[in-house]
Amino acid sequence: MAGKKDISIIIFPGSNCDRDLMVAINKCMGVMPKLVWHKTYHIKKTDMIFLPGGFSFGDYLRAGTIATKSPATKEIIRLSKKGVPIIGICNGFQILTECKLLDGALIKNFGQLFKCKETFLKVVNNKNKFLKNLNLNSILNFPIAHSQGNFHIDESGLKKLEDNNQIVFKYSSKLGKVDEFNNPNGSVKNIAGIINKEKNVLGLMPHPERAVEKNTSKDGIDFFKSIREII
Amino acid sequence: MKKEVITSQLIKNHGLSDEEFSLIIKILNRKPNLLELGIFSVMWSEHCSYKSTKKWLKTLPTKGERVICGPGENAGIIDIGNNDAIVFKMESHNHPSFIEPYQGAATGVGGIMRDVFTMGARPIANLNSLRFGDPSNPKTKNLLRGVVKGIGDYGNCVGIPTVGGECFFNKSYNKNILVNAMCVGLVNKKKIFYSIAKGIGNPIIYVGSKTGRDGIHGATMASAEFDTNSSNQRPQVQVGDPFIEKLLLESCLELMKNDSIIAIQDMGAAGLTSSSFEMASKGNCGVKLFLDKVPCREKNMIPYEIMLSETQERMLMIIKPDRKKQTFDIFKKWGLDAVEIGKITDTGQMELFFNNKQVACLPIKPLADSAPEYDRPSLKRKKKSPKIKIKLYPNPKESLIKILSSPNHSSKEWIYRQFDSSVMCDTIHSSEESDAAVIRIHNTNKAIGITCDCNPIFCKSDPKLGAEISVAESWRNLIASGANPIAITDNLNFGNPEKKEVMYEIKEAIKGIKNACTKLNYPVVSGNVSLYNETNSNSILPTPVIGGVGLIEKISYVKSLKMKKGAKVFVIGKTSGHLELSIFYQINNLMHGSPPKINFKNEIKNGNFLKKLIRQTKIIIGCHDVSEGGICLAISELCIRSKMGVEIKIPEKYNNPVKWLFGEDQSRYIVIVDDEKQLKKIAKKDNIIVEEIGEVKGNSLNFKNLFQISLDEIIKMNSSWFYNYLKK
Amino acid sequence: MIFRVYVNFKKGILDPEAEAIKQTITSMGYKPITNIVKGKFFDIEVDTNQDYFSQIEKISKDLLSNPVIENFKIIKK
Amino acid sequence: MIFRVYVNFKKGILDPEAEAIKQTITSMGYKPITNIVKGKFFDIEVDTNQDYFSQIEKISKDLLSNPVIENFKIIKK
Ligand SMILES: Nc1ncnc2c1ncn2[C@@H]1O[C@H](COP(=O)(O)OP(=O)(O)O)[C@@H](O)[C@H]1O
Ligand SMILES: [Mg+2]
Repeated sequence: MAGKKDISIIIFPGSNCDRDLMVAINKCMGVMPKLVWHKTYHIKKTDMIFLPGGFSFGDYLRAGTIATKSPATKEIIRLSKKGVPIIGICNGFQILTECKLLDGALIKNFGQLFKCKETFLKVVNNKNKFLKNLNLNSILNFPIAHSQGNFHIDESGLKKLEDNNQIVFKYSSKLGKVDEFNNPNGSVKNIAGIINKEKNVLGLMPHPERAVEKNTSKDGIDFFKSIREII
Repeated sequence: MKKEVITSQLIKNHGLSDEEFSLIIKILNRKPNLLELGIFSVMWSEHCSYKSTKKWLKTLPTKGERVICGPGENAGIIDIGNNDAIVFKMESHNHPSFIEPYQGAATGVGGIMRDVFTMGARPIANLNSLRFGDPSNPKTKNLLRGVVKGIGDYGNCVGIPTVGGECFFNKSYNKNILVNAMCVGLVNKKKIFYSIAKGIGNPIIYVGSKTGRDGIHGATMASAEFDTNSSNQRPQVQVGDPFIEKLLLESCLELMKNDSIIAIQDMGAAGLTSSSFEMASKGNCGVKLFLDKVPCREKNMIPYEIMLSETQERMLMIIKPDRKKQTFDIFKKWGLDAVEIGKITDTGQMELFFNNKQVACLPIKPLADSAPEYDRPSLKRKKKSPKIKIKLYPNPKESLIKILSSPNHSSKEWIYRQFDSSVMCDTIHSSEESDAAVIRIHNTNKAIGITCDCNPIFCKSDPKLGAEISVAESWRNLIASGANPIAITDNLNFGNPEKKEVMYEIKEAIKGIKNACTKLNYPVVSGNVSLYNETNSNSILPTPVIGGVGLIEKISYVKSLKMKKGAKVFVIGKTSGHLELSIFYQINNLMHGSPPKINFKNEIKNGNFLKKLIRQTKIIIGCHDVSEGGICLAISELCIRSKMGVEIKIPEKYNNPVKWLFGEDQSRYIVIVDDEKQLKKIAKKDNIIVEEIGEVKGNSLNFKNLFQISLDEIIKMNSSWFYNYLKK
Repeated sequence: MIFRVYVNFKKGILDPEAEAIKQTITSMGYKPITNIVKGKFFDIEVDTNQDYFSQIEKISKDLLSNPVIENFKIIKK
Repeated sequence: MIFRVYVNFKKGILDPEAEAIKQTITSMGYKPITNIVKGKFFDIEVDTNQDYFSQIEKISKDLLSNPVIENFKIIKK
C-alpha cells in the first residue's frame, strides 16, 4: 500500500459500531479512518468507505431504511458508481440492501429473536478484489449480533448472484459444513455476505471488527489485511 | 393561584397520610394547591424519599480509599487508577415490568444508563438481575419473554454490551416480578459531573424527548402495593426510545468534553419535579421554571402533568450562560430538542410559572429536609419449619440431574443470546464463562469484574445472614474472576414495610449488608430500594440484590471456568456439609433449617489466598466459587463450560458423600491447578485448608465409586430447559 | 371467513417509530404531512360455519395486543 | 385528509412472526384458524387541498415498503 490512504466511516445517528470499526481499521490497516457524519452533502475523494453496524435511526420501520434518506448515502451511491470500494457491516449491510446497492433484503431472524453468538464463515468465492487474498473455502470466526439478518432473495435473484460469483460468505460449521444446523438466522442458502455485480460493494452481517483483539477470535485481522491490499 | 378544593380523598389518592398533609400545611403556612400537592406526593413517595429505609441506609459503610463518590448522587464512583474511574448503580423497574414486561424492562435499562452517563461516564456494561414466578404460572412465560426482549432491545440499540446477570424462579414472585438493571460506566476522574446546582441566574436547560402524559404517578405507583385491579388502571407505563437515548448519550458526552455544564441530572422517577428539586436542594438555591417552555408531545398539557410526567429519555442541566449557543448547537446536530426552561435563583424557593402566571411556590430546603422519615415497627417472623432428621439421603446422581435441568440452574443461554455482549470489543468474559463478567478498560491492560448476586431463600430464613452471604458471594465471584473486589451497589427488593415482619426483613438485611461490607472492606457506593412488592398480601421473598465491582490490575490475572487435561482439582476452604436450605434439599422438597454460617475471617483468608495465587504464580488454570449446589454443581459447571471431564475422589475422611457433594458451606472455591506441589506449599505456609480431590480427565463427570455421567449428557440436560419451555 | 384485527397504540402513548417516520418524511420534503399513526393488522382466516367473532376478540385481547398500551379493532372482511 | 397505507409481505415470503402467532393460537386450542397474515398500516394525515395520492404512493414505494419483500396498498380514509 503506497502513501497515506483515505478511509471513511459514515456515521448515522444510532450507529454504534463506529468506534470498534475505527480501532480495528487503524490496527489492521494502519490508517486512522475519517469519521463522516451522515449529513455530509459532499464526500471528497476517498479510497474506501465503511458503513458500520448499529441501529441507524433506531432500526425504525425496517433496519437501514431511514438511513437511505441521508445525504451521505446519496454520496455513497454516487461514489459506488465510480468504483470506490464500499463495505457495509451488519447495519451497514442492511443500509446497502435498502438503498439497492446490493440485492436482496435482510428480514427478521428465523427464530424472531436477536441473536448474539460466535459464527463461522466460509469464504465461498474469492474472485473479487476484496477477498482475493483469502483462501477459497477458508473459515473465519466472527460474531454476529443482530435481529434482522435473515438474507432473503427470490429464485431468479439468487440465480443471478450465483452466476455472477456474488455470494462470498456462507455460515458454516467450524469445519466448513454449510447446512441448516449452522444457519443462525434462516438466511437463504446460509448467505452471510454478498457483493454487487461490479464487485466494489461488499455487505456482510457478522462483525469482523469484533475479531481483532487478544480476547476474541483474531480472524478479523486477516479480513482487514486482505482488503487493505486493494487500495 | 387558582384554588382547587383539596379533599381528603384527593390527599389519599396522592398516597399522603393525614400527618403528612398536616406537615405540608405547616411548611407552607397554607394549604397547597393541586399542583403543589402532586409535587409533595411524589417527593415524599417511598421511591423518592426512602422514608421507610433512610434511617437504616444511613448505617451502611460508604467510604473507602477507592471511593470517589458514595450514595447521594446519581450513581457511585470508584477509583481504578491512572485517572480512570468506574461509575455504577443498580435500579429496579419491578412494577412497570409486571404490567408491560417489554417496555417496563426496556425503560429500566434506559433509566439506569442515564444515571451513569449523567455523571460524565460512558456506559461500558449492563447487567440484570431477574426474578419470575413459578414457570407453571400462566403469566410467567410471557413476562420472561417480554422482559428479556425489552432488556436486549434497549441495550443492543444503544450499543452497550449486556454481559451478565441472574434469573431465578420462585412462586413468591408470581404477581411481583423483579427486574433490576445495573449499569457500569467509565469516566475520567477529572471529568466527573455532579448534580449540584450553582450560580444565580444560570440557565436551566431541558433536553431530550418531548414530555407526554406518560406514567404520571409512576413514582407513587412504584411505592404502592398492587391490588388485582392494577392492570385495569389507566396506563402508567412509559415507552422507551433507545434511539433517543443513544443520541442523548452521545450529545451529552460531546458537550461534557468542554466545561459548559455546571450541573446535570437525568429526569428519572418523578421527572421534572425530582430532578429540579434535587439539584436545587443540593446547591442550596432556588429555581424558577417556565413550564410553558417545556416541549410537550400532546396538546393542552397542564402544569400538573408537566411536572409529574415520567416521559423517558430526558435530562435537565444547568450550564454557563455564555455557553448557550454552543450547547444548543451540539444538541441540534444530534437532532434533539433543547430548550431553556428556567433559571437558578437565590430565593430558596421553587417558583413555577405557566403562561406568565405563578402556579406554585414551594420552599425547597424545608420540603427536602422535612421529608418524612419513619422508624417503622418490626417483628421477627416465627419460624415455622422445625428441623427434620433425614434417615435416608436422596440419590445424589438423580438429584444432580434434577438440579442441572431445573429452571433455576439450567443454562441461561436462551436469555443471554438475545443480548449483544460483544459490542465495544472489550468483553473478555460474559454470562456463564466466568463467575463475574470481565470487561477490559479500553486501551489499557486492566479490566474490571462485575457481578450481581442474591440468595432469597437464605434471606427468607435469616435475612441478616442471607444478606451477608449475598455480599460474600459477590465478593467471591469477583475474586474467582481474577478481580480485587472494590465496592458494591445494592437493590433492596422487599414487600410492604408497613408490615412488621417485612420491616424486620428490611432492617436485618441492611444489617447484614453493613456487617459483611464492613468486614470485607467492600463499601456501598450506590443503591436503590423497591418496597411494596406484594399483591393481595402475598409478599416476595426478601431479595437484596448485590452488584459488585472489582479491579483486575492486569489482563493476565483474568480467570474463568477453564480446565486443562491432566490438571488437578482442588477445593480451597473447609467443607463441613451444611445441607439445610441447600439446592439439594430444595430439589428434593426438604425445606427446613437455616442457611450455613459464614466466618468472615476465613472468607478473607481464603479470598486473599486465591488472589495471591492468581497474582504471584502461574498455577491457576481456572476457578469457580462454590455456592448453590455445593462442590458437585460447581464441578459440573466447570465441566459443562470447558467441555472436559473430571475424575473426582471424595476424600476418605468424609463419611457422608451427599453432604460433601452438595453442602453449601461458605468461603470455598474450586481451583484447577497446574502445579499441585506449589499450591500445597503456599497453602501450608499461609495456613489455608486445601484439599486435592481429583483430576481433569476423560469425557465424563466421574465421582469415583459413586456415580458417573457423560459430558454430552450433562451438557444436554443443562441446556434444554429454557428452549423447551419457550417453544410454545 | 377472514377477520382483520387492527392493533395500534392508545392515544397519548409515545410511538417513537411513528415519530421517526414522520421526521423522515418531512425531511424528504413532503411538507403537508402533519401526523402519522402506525399500527399492525392481522388477517385471520377461519374455517368454520359458526360465528367466530367472540373467539377472535379473545385472541386479540390475550395475544395480539397488550391492553395496557394498545387498542384493537376487529372487522369481518 | 387521511390516507391509510397497508404494507405486508409478498406471497411466498415466510413471516416468522405470523408463523409463531399461528402456532401459539393453535396450541391455545383455536382449531378452526387456518392461516394468519400480518402486516403494518400507516395513517398519514395530510393538510392540503391538492390531491395528494401520487405523493403518498411515492412515499409508500420509497420509504414505507421495500419492494423486494413487501406490497403496499393505499386507501383514502
Ligand atoms: N439501598 C441503597 N443503598 C445505598 N444507597 C442507596 C440505596 N438506595 C438508594 N441509594 C442512593 O440514594 C440516592 C437516590 O437514589 P434514586 O432515588 O434511586 O436515584 P434516581 O433519582 O437516580 O432514581 C442514590 O444516590 C442512590 O445511590
Ligand atoms: Mg438519577
